[in-house]
Amino acid sequence: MGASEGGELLDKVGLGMLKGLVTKAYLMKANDRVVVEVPNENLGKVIEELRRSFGKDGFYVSTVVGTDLIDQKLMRVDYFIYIAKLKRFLVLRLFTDRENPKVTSLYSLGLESAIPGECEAHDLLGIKFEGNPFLKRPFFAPEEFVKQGIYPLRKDVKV
Amino acid sequence: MSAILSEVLKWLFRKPVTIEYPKEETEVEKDARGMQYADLSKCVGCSLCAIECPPKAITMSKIPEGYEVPKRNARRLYPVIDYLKCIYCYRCVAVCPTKAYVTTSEYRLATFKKPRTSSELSLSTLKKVSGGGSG
Amino acid sequence: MASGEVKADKVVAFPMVLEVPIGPQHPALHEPLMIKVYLDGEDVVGAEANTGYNHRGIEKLCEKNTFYKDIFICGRVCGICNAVHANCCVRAFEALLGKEPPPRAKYLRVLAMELERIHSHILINAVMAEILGYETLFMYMMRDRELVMKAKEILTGCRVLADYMMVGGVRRDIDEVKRDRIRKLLDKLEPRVKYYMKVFEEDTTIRKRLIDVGKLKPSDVIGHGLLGPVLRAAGFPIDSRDYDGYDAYREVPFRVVTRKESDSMARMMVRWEETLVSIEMCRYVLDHLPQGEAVPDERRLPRRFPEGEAFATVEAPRGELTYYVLSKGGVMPYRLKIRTPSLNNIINGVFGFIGYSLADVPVILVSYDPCISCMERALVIDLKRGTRKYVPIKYLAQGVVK
Amino acid sequence: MKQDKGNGRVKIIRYSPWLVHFNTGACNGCDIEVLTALTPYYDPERFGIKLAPSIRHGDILVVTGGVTRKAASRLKRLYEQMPRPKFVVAVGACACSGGVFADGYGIIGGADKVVPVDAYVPGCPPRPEAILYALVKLLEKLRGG
Repeated sequence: MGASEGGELLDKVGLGMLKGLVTKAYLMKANDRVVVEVPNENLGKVIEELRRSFGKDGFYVSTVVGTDLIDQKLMRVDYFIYIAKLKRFLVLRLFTDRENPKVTSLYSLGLESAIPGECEAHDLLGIKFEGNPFLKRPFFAPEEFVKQGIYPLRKDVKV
Repeated sequence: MSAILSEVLKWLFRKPVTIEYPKEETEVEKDARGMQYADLSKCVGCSLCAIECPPKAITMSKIPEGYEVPKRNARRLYPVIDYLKCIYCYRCVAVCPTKAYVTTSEYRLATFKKPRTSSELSLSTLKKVSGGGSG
Repeated sequence: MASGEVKADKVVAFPMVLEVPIGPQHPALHEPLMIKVYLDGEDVVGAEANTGYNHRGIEKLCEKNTFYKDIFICGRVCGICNAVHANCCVRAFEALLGKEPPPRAKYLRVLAMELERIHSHILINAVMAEILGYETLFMYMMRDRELVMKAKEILTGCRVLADYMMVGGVRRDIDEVKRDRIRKLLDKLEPRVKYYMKVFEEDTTIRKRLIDVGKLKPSDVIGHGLLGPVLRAAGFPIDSRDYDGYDAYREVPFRVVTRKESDSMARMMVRWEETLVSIEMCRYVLDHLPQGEAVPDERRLPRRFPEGEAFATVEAPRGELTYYVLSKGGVMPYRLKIRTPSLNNIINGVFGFIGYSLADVPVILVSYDPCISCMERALVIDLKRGTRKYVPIKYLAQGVVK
Repeated sequence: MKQDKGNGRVKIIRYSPWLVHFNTGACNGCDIEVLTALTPYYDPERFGIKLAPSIRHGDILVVTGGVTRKAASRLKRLYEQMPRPKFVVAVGACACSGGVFADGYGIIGGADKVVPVDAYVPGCPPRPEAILYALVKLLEKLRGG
């Protein structure tokens, strides 16, 4: 856990148990959402910690947002997880390179609520979620894009 | 079944709820967002409404000859709204710097031919050039 | 999405008008339709949500338009719940700007959204009544729904598309006359809603068709991330108005309606009770409307937005709706993500069909409150006889089709 | 209105034209307004307008929503399946001209890009009275010959 002030923030909001697993923690606007940057390999341990402290039915994946950060050559995946006990959102932020974006799928870690978000991110941005058997194209994109292999929401695609 | 039966019987002896639409008018709110057009006596042709229109339904076009145009509208431009593209969100009404838009709650805009614009309505707000016959 | 190799002799494919920023599908389309239900005779053995349908590309469109145009585009993602979409979008933009709307505007926003929740809930209950075969009840409900449509027209200027939200407040104010007229309409509506609730609770056929149909285990419901009335009918008091407390929801008293049974009847009753709670909230807002300015001058709103990101949630009639906005500074957003509740409810909810008969599938589907208008037709493919025919969903639900 | 649709038989349907509704990419605002226009409150059956059980019995095709790429071929096929004389009414700004989604990559434009449209009903969404007004005007045009 690099910066210390991230640690205090996690303790303050009751997520102290994640301190060892995340690289950075800060707040996002509109009602102070807690954002934690998680390296891909720690994802399993983070979900395990959440399950241990809030129970299997204590949280669900509300939204999966894929963003194409073309100028930093990165593809970013944000998992917005709603935790019922804390009445608060926790945002798991993962970065992967833009050419061959690969992320561990939360479905493989036992969260079915991530399926629609991951399928949409895969179809529109081309992010591969390892362990999610339901990924297929076309999920939402039109037929022609699938044939030409275009991911419509990428920044270099002029559509 | 009894709960619904009482309702059905109650309505059996009442006047039908139908409003005879074309003969009887339905009560439409006077400030409902209906057809709107630019009052060219106030319009200065700044084309801010055309820029802000979400469906890009407003095009700025030249006022034809034979109309007296107020001096402020030096470039003689006026907004023409394509009523088939317009989504009646009144963004143009809200954004116009000189509050030049006249709003009505008119909703009977069905047409058989494609172009249906606000040009004659807007031009009717201008006086014809005095020599050119009645306005 | 439980699918895979199942022994089935019939496939019924349901069209879905899914108010996701994607675009609907229609039964005349022969492409993979929204929900495929595999049947062995009468019983459902497998179901899969097949989303190979078309796409309006709203998120890409929002990246090409300015922030202010996006408010109106986002308001048109779903026709029935548009005030909530516009509200969530506007609050995400206000978070970027760090702008706070005046208290009167917060109350008026709550009023617009609650009126919308009333007319959306009455509509889906009317569609449920119609699918169960109660044509007259459907017509009664649609007539009484006109009262709340008139109230919405008085408040926002248009029956359906409210276009009422703007960065920094609302776009129209209401005076005493309008307040009293909306109040009278709500007073006329409340006994009608109570009557329909009684009909749903007492009518034997409705009870037989809805109770213990589409029963889901609570751990499955939250495990699959189902939202809104479907989640609250399983006993989870999760409501975005409660945990996010946006606009005036901290001041306007309301209670989160929950039920335990988690079957179709529980979901419809949660929606009826929420309608009554919404009517109470509207009355509270009309009585305690703070004074002051509510309408910002749209000509002086900032055109360029600072760099930053914001995540806003709102309680749409169908569940929790979230907007994520990332702005790199400038006039247009860099990324705008809309996740509508039906994305989770419909795509992840198909496991609820398994084990029920064909006639129950439309009932369970409508209890998820998809944006389906009851004029839709489903495609029935009989694998043994190799026949395909289109059947109105009503006939499926009434067992007319075997 | 170019009428290669069997002019002689127009007389037959002008007293009870049946309606078929097709949603080619709409947000549901117009669909529910069309649905409301069919309820007894506005009661189109006074003009004989009723919802046709299937496309084969339809005389007036009500199209709502901007035509998406995939829906285009279906709209064409649905239009061809209708018996002549047939008419198309485009309801809502999206069906008339693509509306606010006109330059999204999923929409190719209004209904007139695919089928000949006889009546346009602007509005987003048009009120049920506006839809009824368009249908009545279309019928008067038929009765007027």
